[in-house]
Amino acid sequence: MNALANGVGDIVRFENVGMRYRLGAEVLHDVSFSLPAGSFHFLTGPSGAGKSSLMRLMYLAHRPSRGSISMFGRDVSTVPRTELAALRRRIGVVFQDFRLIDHLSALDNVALPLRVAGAKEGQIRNHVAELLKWVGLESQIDDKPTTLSGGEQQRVAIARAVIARPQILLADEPTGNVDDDIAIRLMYLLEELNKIGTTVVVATHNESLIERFKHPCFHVEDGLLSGPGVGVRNDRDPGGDQ
Amino acid sequence: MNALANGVGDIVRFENVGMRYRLGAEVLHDVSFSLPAGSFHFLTGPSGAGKSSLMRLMYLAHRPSRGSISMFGRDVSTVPRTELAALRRRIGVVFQDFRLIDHLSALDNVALPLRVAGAKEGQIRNHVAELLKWVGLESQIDDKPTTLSGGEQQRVAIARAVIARPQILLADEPTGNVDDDIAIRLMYLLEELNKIGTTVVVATHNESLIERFKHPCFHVEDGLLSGPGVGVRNDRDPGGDQ
Amino acid sequence: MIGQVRDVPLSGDPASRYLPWTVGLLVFLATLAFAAGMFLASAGDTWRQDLSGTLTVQIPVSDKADRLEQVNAVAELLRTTPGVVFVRPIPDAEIAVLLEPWLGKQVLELELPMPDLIDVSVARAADIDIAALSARLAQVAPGTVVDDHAIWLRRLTEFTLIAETISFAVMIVILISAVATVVFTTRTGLAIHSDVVEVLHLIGAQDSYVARQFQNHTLRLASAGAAVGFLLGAGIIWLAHVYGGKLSGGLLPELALGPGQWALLAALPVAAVLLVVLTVGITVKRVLGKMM
Amino acid sequence: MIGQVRDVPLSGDPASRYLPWTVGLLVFLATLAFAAGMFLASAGDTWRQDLSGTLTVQIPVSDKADRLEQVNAVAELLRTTPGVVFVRPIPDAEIAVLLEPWLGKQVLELELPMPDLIDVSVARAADIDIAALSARLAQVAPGTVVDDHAIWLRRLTEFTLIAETISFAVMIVILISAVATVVFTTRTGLAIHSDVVEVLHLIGAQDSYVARQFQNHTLRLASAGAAVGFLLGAGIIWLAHVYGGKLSGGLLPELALGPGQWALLAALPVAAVLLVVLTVGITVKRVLGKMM
Ligand SMILES: Nc1ncnc2c1ncn2[C@@H]1O[C@H](COP(=O)(O)OP(=O)(O)OP(=O)(O)O)[C@@H](O)[C@H]1O
Ligand SMILES: Nc1ncnc2c1ncn2[C@@H]1O[C@H](COP(=O)(O)OP(=O)(O)OP(=O)(O)O)[C@@H](O)[C@H]1O
Ligand SMILES: [Mg+2]
Ligand SMILES: [Mg+2]
Repeated sequence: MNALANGVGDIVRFENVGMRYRLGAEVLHDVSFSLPAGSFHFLTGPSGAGKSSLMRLMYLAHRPSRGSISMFGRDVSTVPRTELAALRRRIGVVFQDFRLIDHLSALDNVALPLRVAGAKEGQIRNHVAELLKWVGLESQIDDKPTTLSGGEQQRVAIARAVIARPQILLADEPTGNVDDDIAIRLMYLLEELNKIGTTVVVATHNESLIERFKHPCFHVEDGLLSGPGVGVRNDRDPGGDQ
Repeated sequence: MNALANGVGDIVRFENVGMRYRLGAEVLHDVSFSLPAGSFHFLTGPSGAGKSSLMRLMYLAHRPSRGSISMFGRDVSTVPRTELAALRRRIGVVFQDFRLIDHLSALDNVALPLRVAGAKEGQIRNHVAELLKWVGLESQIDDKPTTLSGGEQQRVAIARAVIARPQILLADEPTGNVDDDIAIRLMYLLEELNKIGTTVVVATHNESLIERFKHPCFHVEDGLLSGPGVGVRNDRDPGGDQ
Repeated sequence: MIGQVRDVPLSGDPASRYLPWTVGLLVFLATLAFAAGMFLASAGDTWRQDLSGTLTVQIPVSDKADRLEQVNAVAELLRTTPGVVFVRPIPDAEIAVLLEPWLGKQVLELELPMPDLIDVSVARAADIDIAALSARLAQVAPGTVVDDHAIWLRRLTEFTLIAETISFAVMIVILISAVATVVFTTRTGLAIHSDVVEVLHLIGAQDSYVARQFQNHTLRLASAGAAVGFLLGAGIIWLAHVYGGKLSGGLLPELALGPGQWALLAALPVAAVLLVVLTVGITVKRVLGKMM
Repeated sequence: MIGQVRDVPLSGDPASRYLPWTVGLLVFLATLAFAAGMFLASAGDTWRQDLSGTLTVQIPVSDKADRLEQVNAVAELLRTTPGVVFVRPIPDAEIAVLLEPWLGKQVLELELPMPDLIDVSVARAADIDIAALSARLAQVAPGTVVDDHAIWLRRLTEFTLIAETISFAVMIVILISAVATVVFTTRTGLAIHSDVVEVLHLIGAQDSYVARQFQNHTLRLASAGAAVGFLLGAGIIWLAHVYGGKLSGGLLPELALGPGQWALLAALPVAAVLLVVLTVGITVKRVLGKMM
């Protein structure tokens, strides 16, 4: 993993990034940090601090109002629109509000990233079913999200984020609706992904998780980021624990 | 408070209630319990056990497939449709998925129960603004839910549930998206409501909250309810700690 | 208080933006179709009156011998009838031409026995009793029929009738599709906002509270659309009235509607809007009725 | 693989259920309007041919003295013209009746100097050169004009022209509202499913992937609607052809369209569907273009 874990191999690199929604005030100021390939970070901070906003920048849903963002070594502002789609396929996201597609079964929701990427239909079903079993939903494979409980939906969202083996996984409050047992089980899933090379960022309020899984922790407060390697450029991130 | 805390004064009374969605399998079996006026209960259980379903029965969104439910001493199955609306106005609900109205500001969302009940417009604004300040959203009063963070939305949802001083408050995972400080603050709000007479039920996975606020706890697992006074009819609920 | 803040955010919907246009277009088309129908009905009458200035008297086929006598006798009788301005027996060759549409081109080559026809012009003022005239003529030549210029009259009558029927049919189809559009718009609105409707319902709003939100909204949009559509339609009718007559050089009857017809026409957009609001109320309540 | 599972749940939308009906109705109306336009164009021609079997020769107002001579000379010349079947000078009273539509009822009371008119019937087969005839007649009586039954001809021509114009205009309006409906339906679909579209977008779907979902879906619905609408329209045209002729007793020209006209008509639903699919593609891509 560490072959890439130097300045050039950073999967995410923010430099003096500011962000605002429409014409509102800036919700993130002067954010500079980088994530080496294969690292695992938590992202904490009070409600409304800007964790989800930071995630949004990373999963290419929003442009920064200033500063520069590179993903996979490419400056996002110069990537043409058609290639953005390809970049997005290398990013897995667990949205804070799940964003499942209501009319598709759990299976089809999870299969979506594979289909969008043009995977062979024959390979999809078994692969997806296995992952759904892993998150404890083997009996709900064909259920629609509207007929699932809150925690079940959250697990489908996690499965969808990881199914295509993304190079970076961004999970926004992925365990807010499940009990601690399941939360720990889900964290193990993320750690396993991380072991095979995926860079992981988990935004969470759950302090017991942070304590239990001792990964380096970024903290956002009042739109300012603090944490390992923040503001330091082209240095090795001391936090990647792989 | 205890004036009503006897069998007849039960605000909620389930007798052998079963529940299924459409033609699916039963998700709740033989649920019998009662909530005395002024009580405060937690509701726990693994993800998918049936907590939200039980709530749904209590806030009159779903009919039981068998058994009988009384709310405020009235058998729900015999209440005519037009009066159901009046009953619902006596129930405050924090939905697990918030269900805020996207095009209305935080203020208008919270004001909704007052408006629906026909309150005077003049009284609404101050009252609502004060409550929003209490939950830490004084600067977001005029923001739309889509521009609020997850935790901010959750607090708006809680404010909406309590604004009309409901006789019973049903909160489904009301602290899943906020940090522990805010969670505790929100729990104090619910306790204060409880002190002035509101019956409260909080479904949650957050074990530190349950430990901290020592209220009696119902547990759902595999569609079966266990806990204080469950299955006991016309007895005083030993759990009401007010 | 209700209605100050609108709980259902209908105004941003595509369906909402579409509704006034649709209602406008449909009312516009319906207005034109209705006016065309009414105009064709009057025009048909006018033309019929024009034509009724001429008559054709038809004497059935008979032996060569007394044929000329009979024709002359009938013509004489006609000439003495008050109100008749001119009488002319039509020669066989001309009759053959007239018969062509029914019998085909070969009529000229065939040596068919032909009926005798007499062309009669009648003073406009004269009010000739066709039945009495027929009876008198039949005494002179049995089987004689008085035809009030049937060919053109029937051709025009049929034509205007068909055009009239089509116009009214188009109007009906348009009104039906207006209702369909409204039902659809409302259902779309409910589908887009089913979450809001459900929240309002669970918060304790009465069905009528929710329905009113949709109805107020639709009333506004549909009224605007219907008014514009009607005014445009009326404008075109007025233009046709003012310029149509001049352009056709007086050949077409005046394109004018009477006050009663205008009143009927003006009732159209009002009826459309009422229909719309009623439809919305029913649709919303039916959807809500499915919730507990 | 794409398309087996449809990511955008369009089929449940009210908009989707509405689309085939709208497209069907609009294609149905457009088919009828288009056919009516084409039919009126042919009918106008047929009637014009019918009427061209008669001519009216008009000799300008002149002094009482040589008037009769002139009329007789012209009539004589006409009688000797090949193809002319019948010649009849029209008496003043009758002319007054004919002039009434232009000059009003008082024409009968006024002692106006009247032009002389001669009614001429022409054999259908004969192909008379009106210009040459005019020239020859003008030598006998200067100012003489040969009129190929102008009144009816112009009346009919104007009438069919107006009806034709209205028919085609209605067709155009209908096609425009078809496009508007489709744009609207697509935008509604996108509004209802904006969340799905956004998720697909964020998951890394290309714009064309999303657009295709909407296009496939709309293609299916619009085709079904257009086919049914066209078949219904064609059915009515066919019924009008078979029964219309019988009912009008041969007075109306045959309600038939030529193969070329049928081909044009059949192109209508195809064009409508293509328009629809194109519109959907453009609309979807424009909405997606607003996302990063
Ligand atoms: N779409 C938006 N438009 C405008 N403002 C927004 C939008 N989304 C979030 N905000 C604002 O930006 C700030 C940061 O929001 P963000 O969602 O990033 O917080 P967060 O750290 O994820 O909080 P939480 O823990 O509650 O989810 C908040 O004050 C919020 O009101
Ligand atoms: N609308 C629905 N239609 C059909 N089945 C449903 C529906 N909602 C929930 N279920 C099923 O009912 C069971 C109980 O769901 P419920 O939402 O009550 O669980 P829960 O205890 O609230 O779980 P969580 O803690 O994850 O929110 C689950 O297995 C779920 O799949
Ligand atoms: Mg967030
Ligand atoms: Mg739940």
